[in-house]
Amino acid sequence: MMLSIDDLVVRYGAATALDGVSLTVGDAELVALVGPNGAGKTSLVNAISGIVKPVSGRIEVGGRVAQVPEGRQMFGELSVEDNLRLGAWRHRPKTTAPVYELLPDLRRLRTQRADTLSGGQQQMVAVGRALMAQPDLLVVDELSLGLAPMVAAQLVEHLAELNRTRGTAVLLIEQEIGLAFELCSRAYVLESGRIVAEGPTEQLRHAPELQDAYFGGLDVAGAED
Amino acid sequence: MSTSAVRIRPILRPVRWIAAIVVFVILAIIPLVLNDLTFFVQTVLAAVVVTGLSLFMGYAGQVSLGQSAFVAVGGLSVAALTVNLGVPPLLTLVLAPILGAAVAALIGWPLLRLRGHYLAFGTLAVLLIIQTVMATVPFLGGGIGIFGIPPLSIGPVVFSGQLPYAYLALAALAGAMAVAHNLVNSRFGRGIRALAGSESAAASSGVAVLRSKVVVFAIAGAFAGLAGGIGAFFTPFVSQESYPPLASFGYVIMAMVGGLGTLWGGVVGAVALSLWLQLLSALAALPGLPPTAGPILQYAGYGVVLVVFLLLLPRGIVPSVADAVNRWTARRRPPAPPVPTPEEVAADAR
Amino acid sequence: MLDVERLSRTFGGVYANRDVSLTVADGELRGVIGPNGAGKSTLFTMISGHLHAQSGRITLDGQHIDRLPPHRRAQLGVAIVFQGARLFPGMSVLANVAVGATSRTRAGAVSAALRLPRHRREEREIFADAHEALARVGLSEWADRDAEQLPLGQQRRLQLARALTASPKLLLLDEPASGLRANERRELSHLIRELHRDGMTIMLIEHDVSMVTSLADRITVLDLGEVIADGTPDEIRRDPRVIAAYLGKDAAA
Amino acid sequence: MQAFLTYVISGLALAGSFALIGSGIVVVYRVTHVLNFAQGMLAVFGAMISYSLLGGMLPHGLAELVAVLCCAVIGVAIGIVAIGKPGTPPMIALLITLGLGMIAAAVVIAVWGQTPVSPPGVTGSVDIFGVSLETQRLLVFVVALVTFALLSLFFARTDIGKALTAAASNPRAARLVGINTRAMGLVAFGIAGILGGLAGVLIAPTTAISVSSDLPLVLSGFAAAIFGGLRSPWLTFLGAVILGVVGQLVAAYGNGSYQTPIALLMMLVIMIVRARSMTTEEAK
Amino acid sequence: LSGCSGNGGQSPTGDAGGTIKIGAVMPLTGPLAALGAGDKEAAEQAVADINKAGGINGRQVELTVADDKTDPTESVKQFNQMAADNSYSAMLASSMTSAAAAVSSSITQYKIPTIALSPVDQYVDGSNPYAFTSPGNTAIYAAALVDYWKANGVKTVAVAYTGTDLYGQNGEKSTKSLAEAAGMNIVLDEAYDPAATDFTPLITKVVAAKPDAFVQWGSGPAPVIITKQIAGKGVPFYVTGSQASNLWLEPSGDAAEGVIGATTAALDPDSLPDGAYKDLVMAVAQPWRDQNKGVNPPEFAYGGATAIELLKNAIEKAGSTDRGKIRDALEATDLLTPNGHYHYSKSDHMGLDASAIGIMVVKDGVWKATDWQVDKFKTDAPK
Ligand SMILES: Nc1ncnc2c1ncn2[C@@H]1O[C@H](COP(=O)(O)OP(=O)(O)OP(=O)(O)O)[C@@H](O)[C@H]1O
Ligand SMILES: Nc1ncnc2c1ncn2[C@@H]1O[C@H](COP(=O)(O)OP(=O)(O)OP(=O)(O)O)[C@@H](O)[C@H]1O
Ligand SMILES: [Mg+2]
Ligand SMILES: [Mg+2]
Repeated sequence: MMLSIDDLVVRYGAATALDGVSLTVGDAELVALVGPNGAGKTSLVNAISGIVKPVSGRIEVGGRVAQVPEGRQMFGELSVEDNLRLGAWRHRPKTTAPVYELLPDLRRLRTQRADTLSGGQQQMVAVGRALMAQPDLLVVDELSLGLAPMVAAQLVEHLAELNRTRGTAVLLIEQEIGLAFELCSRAYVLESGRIVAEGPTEQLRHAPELQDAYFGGLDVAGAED
Repeated sequence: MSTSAVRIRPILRPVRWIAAIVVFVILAIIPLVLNDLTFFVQTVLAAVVVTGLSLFMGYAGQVSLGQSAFVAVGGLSVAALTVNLGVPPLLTLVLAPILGAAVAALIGWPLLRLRGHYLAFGTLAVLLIIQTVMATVPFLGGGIGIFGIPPLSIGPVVFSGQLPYAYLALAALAGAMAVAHNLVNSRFGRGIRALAGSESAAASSGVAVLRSKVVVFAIAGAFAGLAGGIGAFFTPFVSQESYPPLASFGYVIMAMVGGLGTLWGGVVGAVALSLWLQLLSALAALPGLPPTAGPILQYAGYGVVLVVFLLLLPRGIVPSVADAVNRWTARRRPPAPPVPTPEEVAADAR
Repeated sequence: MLDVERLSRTFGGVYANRDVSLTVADGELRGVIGPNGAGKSTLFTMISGHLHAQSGRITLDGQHIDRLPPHRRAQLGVAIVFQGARLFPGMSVLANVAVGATSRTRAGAVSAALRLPRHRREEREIFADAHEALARVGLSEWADRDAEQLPLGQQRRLQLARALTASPKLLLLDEPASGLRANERRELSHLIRELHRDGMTIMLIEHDVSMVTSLADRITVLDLGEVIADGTPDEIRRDPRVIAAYLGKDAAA
Repeated sequence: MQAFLTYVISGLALAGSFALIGSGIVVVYRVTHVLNFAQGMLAVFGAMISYSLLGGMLPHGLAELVAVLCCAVIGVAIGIVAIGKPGTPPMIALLITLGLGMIAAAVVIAVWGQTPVSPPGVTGSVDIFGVSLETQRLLVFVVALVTFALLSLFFARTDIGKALTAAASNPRAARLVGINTRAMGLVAFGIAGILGGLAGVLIAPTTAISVSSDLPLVLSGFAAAIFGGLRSPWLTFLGAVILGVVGQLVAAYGNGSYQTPIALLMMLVIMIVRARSMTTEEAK
Repeated sequence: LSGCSGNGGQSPTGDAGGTIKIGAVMPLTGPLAALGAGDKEAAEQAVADINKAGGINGRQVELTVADDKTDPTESVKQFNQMAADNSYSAMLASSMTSAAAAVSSSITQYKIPTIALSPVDQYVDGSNPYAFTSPGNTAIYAAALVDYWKANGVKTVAVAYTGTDLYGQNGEKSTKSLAEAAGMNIVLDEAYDPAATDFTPLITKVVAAKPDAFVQWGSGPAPVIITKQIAGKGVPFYVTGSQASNLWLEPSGDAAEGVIGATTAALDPDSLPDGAYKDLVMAVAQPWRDQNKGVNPPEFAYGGATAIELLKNAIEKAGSTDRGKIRDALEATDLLTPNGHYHYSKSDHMGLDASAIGIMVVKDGVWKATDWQVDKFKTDAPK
């Protein structure tokens, strides 16, 4: 078991962000986590990386974890190259070549300060930095955010590739549900702090409660939690 | 860090007004019972300076380590003009805040373009420069200092003795706080707070970034100048040593201890710190202490309390109290605003 | 309305924008697309005044605005929703939105300090508008929350609301839909179409091609800082250069 | 001409001492965004400790070394209090260092009293371009130069240097990639301790150090460091040179009383000029 | 409101037995702390001795010392708090000149007899009836120096001084006028920044000017650095009262050897001819030596003690603790003290002359009277 979360509760002052969430990611498993704004996805991710302290619940991680955080979180004063190298701060080797292979756009930007990059470029660096750690579990908070569709699609392919070759497990938060379900075999649906649906993506794809919210459909109901 | 003022308003508005009035009534009674008002007056004047500083630091998110510079400007405009040029005292008292603001605007205008501690250095440098100039230019005291500042007088009425200045200082404080309060809860105040968060976003919302910063800084300078002016009449002596850098640091400490970006932070901070220091020097003056004991007691007493306090209540007295009150009222009045995790506090400060 | 002529900006010798020219008609909705790093945001920030162009000129309603600082341009009716979330921490959502009104209100420090009646009146108007804007983007019940605590999606809408309170002539939207779900995008599209219908001139950067093509009257495509195509959505969808540089074969459908 | 050369060279030597203090401030700020006001006290400790050790048992070299190491420990101790508590904002940390400075003052008075000391240093003087310069001051300058060379290499080239910068640049991200920001901060304070101690040990023989030297020392260092935005080693050194040389020239050709103020004014003006050019970029 | 009316002296408590309370404000922290500490120690010692000897008019003396943190504003605060309290009969004002000057108006307001522990020129002429100053002002130091120079054939003089404080400014003025009056010419006259840490420009100019005598007026670390930098340059170097203590001797180390200083005549007690004056000096010096392994007390140690002596003398004469009576008695002072012979009068609230000053030289790290001075003492030592 690569990641197992059990009955997790996260509060900010009086507001409850996560209310008894349980979730697992098996070894070399590809899992998607979807849900509306404010559902608690980022809170979950932050709990996994220990940035927010859960009120109660258990989190167990079965290997090296790397994360693509919400909002890119660049080392603004450092160059792209340095940002990538620091991704492997804890580990060797620190060679950045593979990342440039994957994201050729970054090669010409390697000496540029990260805070001057375009939004999408920063997202690329964030992904590249996470990959540098050669993680067993990759946690991605909004993969396609600000990326050109082609790039996003290509990254999804690469993740699948990594999963095949190195058995990398992935917990993917993604609003582009098409992408998410294309990659992942299993998915959780989180709404206002609770898991409301869970199962193989094939089934969920046809689950009515997801239809209007995540796929086409006509209904224009409010998306508030 | 400027949140608390905003947060307590909806819950505490009526209470606040009553509280304010009560506090000032008490402050107005104190001078009648004390037999020497020096401590009182100097504390109130410090509160005036800190009210401005806290407005500036809390919202523009920058530090001024040389606020005494503007106090000095105020003091000088009163001392030098009355004594050396025979300008009517009242007029010089009016000029004090104006010149304070002018000097502040003069350094703020270029240096506020820079982020970080540039302004902190700029103000400190200006203070050191002013000190030297005061020490060398005869017109400004030339090392001797300026003596025989005439008492303040309005027409035939002459403010002799300490009492009038105690009330003058209180009036200044009330005025300063009123202005601060009105500014904070206004279009202008929102602009200032906004640009502390994101200058680019504020600018594209129509906030004149540089001008707004300079204006707030000038206001802080005006408050300092006014306090300096009243102080000059009260003491009545002014020399370069009257405005040491340590006093400037003291103002910053008062602002932080009281709580930045809160209306009452300045007053609370000034009073709390002044009282504590006064207590320390009283202890140090106790007869029978070994010669080095006094200084050690004072330094250690100041340092330890400051450090411990900052570690326990990093947001200062007023915001912490306000939060406590909020949480207490929250029991009966959901929804309560969530308290930020340490990350946010840290994030706010950056 | 907006006329951009041969606008150029380099960073360390690399062109972020090179001789970019485009004209946006009054009340037009102009889409801007292109690969990452193509120069879209740079173009927007030069129009909004946060970044100075090295050459070229920008004309708004026949007035040259190249030299004006951002806040002056805001007062002329240019509002921008930035790509990343840029909001004002420590202020309530409502206060955040109220700041947007700064550009079209006058009362300054003095009248505020003295609480002049004129200032009071203005305050009332501002907050009325702020509430309306919040309602429009569906954030009403968040009004008293601390802005920095909003989840990403809500932060997006908050920025939009802030821009709306300025009731701008020209609204620049830099990837407003990123991080939104399908149905949230649908609402956003509705809102934008509404604004468009009310006659607001809008420029929209999006990587969600279907959204842009469905909304925009015309689309400008940037690549490596240069305009590689400019036309109606259909023309763009078929343009081989655009397909090669950005859309990719399958996305063209 | 000869005289002019004398003034300039002595100014450069002087710059060395400012720069040394400044370097400590830069290291801490760059890694923690904290302006360490206890830096002056670290120098005072360096001076006092080496003075006692030299007066007592230890020979030259060893005594200074021990003193510097003690300062490293003190530096770390300061760091633990200043940034040890998670989420302490830099502004608060600054005031904490101020407070710690006062506590340090109490300690210094308790142990060494308030009498200024000046431990023996290298005696004699050397000739540079026919200008005679006290060997001790030359030493200060050389050490400062080496320190800055090492510092900028350290930050620009080494992974640990990068990690140190990253820790301040984005603490959250730093934690995500496994950088222990607090440890990094403490390392910075430790280095600052060493640099402060070094400054104290080296400067003391040329002057008289007492507990009240704290403020003048930290101000000169701050003035130099601010020139590099509190982060760039070389600009800090440049700032120090401006302070030192301008100061000496004023003392030589102008009114000595204005030495420090005019040097400061100079810095202000340059910073202001730079400010105008910076504005646009910062805006983005 | 006793605060404003300043009816201090007439209070009933004034004469009614009990202890005699004297207040003092000194810089115990901040840049001048070492100075204040010395004054405090000496003053407290003097009070202790008085009380051991049965007090004044049989009443014990209680001395309260407050810290002004080397800050005039603070000094005024602390001063007023005691002055407003009628139980205090007299005050000692700060060892910091501008702080002692700052309380000028408080002295007038509260009509409390006050002796400044620093040379405040504004008090010398007695225009402020209640304010006196105990240390000699720079003029008498300069006078003593010029005497010495005349006797040793000095023709050319170089002066350096801190342009930013009274001690430096007045020192320079008096030296210049007196030396020129004595037919010497000033070849160099330089102000320096007390905050500076390298004086190469000054030293270079002095060496170039080749003066017969180079004197510097200042205090704090600057004189130490100047001493270190002028050493071995072959220029006869002179310092003044501010250097007559370990604060300068200690850090200057070997560089101080042979430096000549104009200081209180009491600085080298053993060199004094036997007599009343020597006994007085010894009374202060002996206990100090016993406590500090044979080292002589510094100049300021006498200052603090002397101020107490002056008050004691006045209170005895007045036979009362009434503030007004003490003031009148002070103005009639004719008293030999370790600091010299005081003749306070209506127009002279400083009361000393050049005989109170001695020309000393540093030998083996301690101040010793110059041979010239030893002879001079034979004819005119304070008596
Ligand atoms: N620092 C904070 N303080 C208070 N409340 C917070 C904080 N951070 C998040 N919240 C609240 O916790 C809830 C979950 O937020 P979270 O960011 O996890 O949602 P999300 O699923 O990531 O949304 P999005 O998809 O927009 O990123 C939201 O209601 C949010 O308002
Ligand atoms: N300050 C800067 N210094 C150096 N290069 C910069 C700077 N600002 C932007 N750039 C570069 O200019 C190019 C255009 O950036 P821009 O943000 O306009 O791209 P974009 O089209 O918005 O991309 P995205 O779709 O990812 O947001 C990018 O390559 C970026 O790296
Ligand atoms: Mg999220
Ligand atoms: Mg962009």
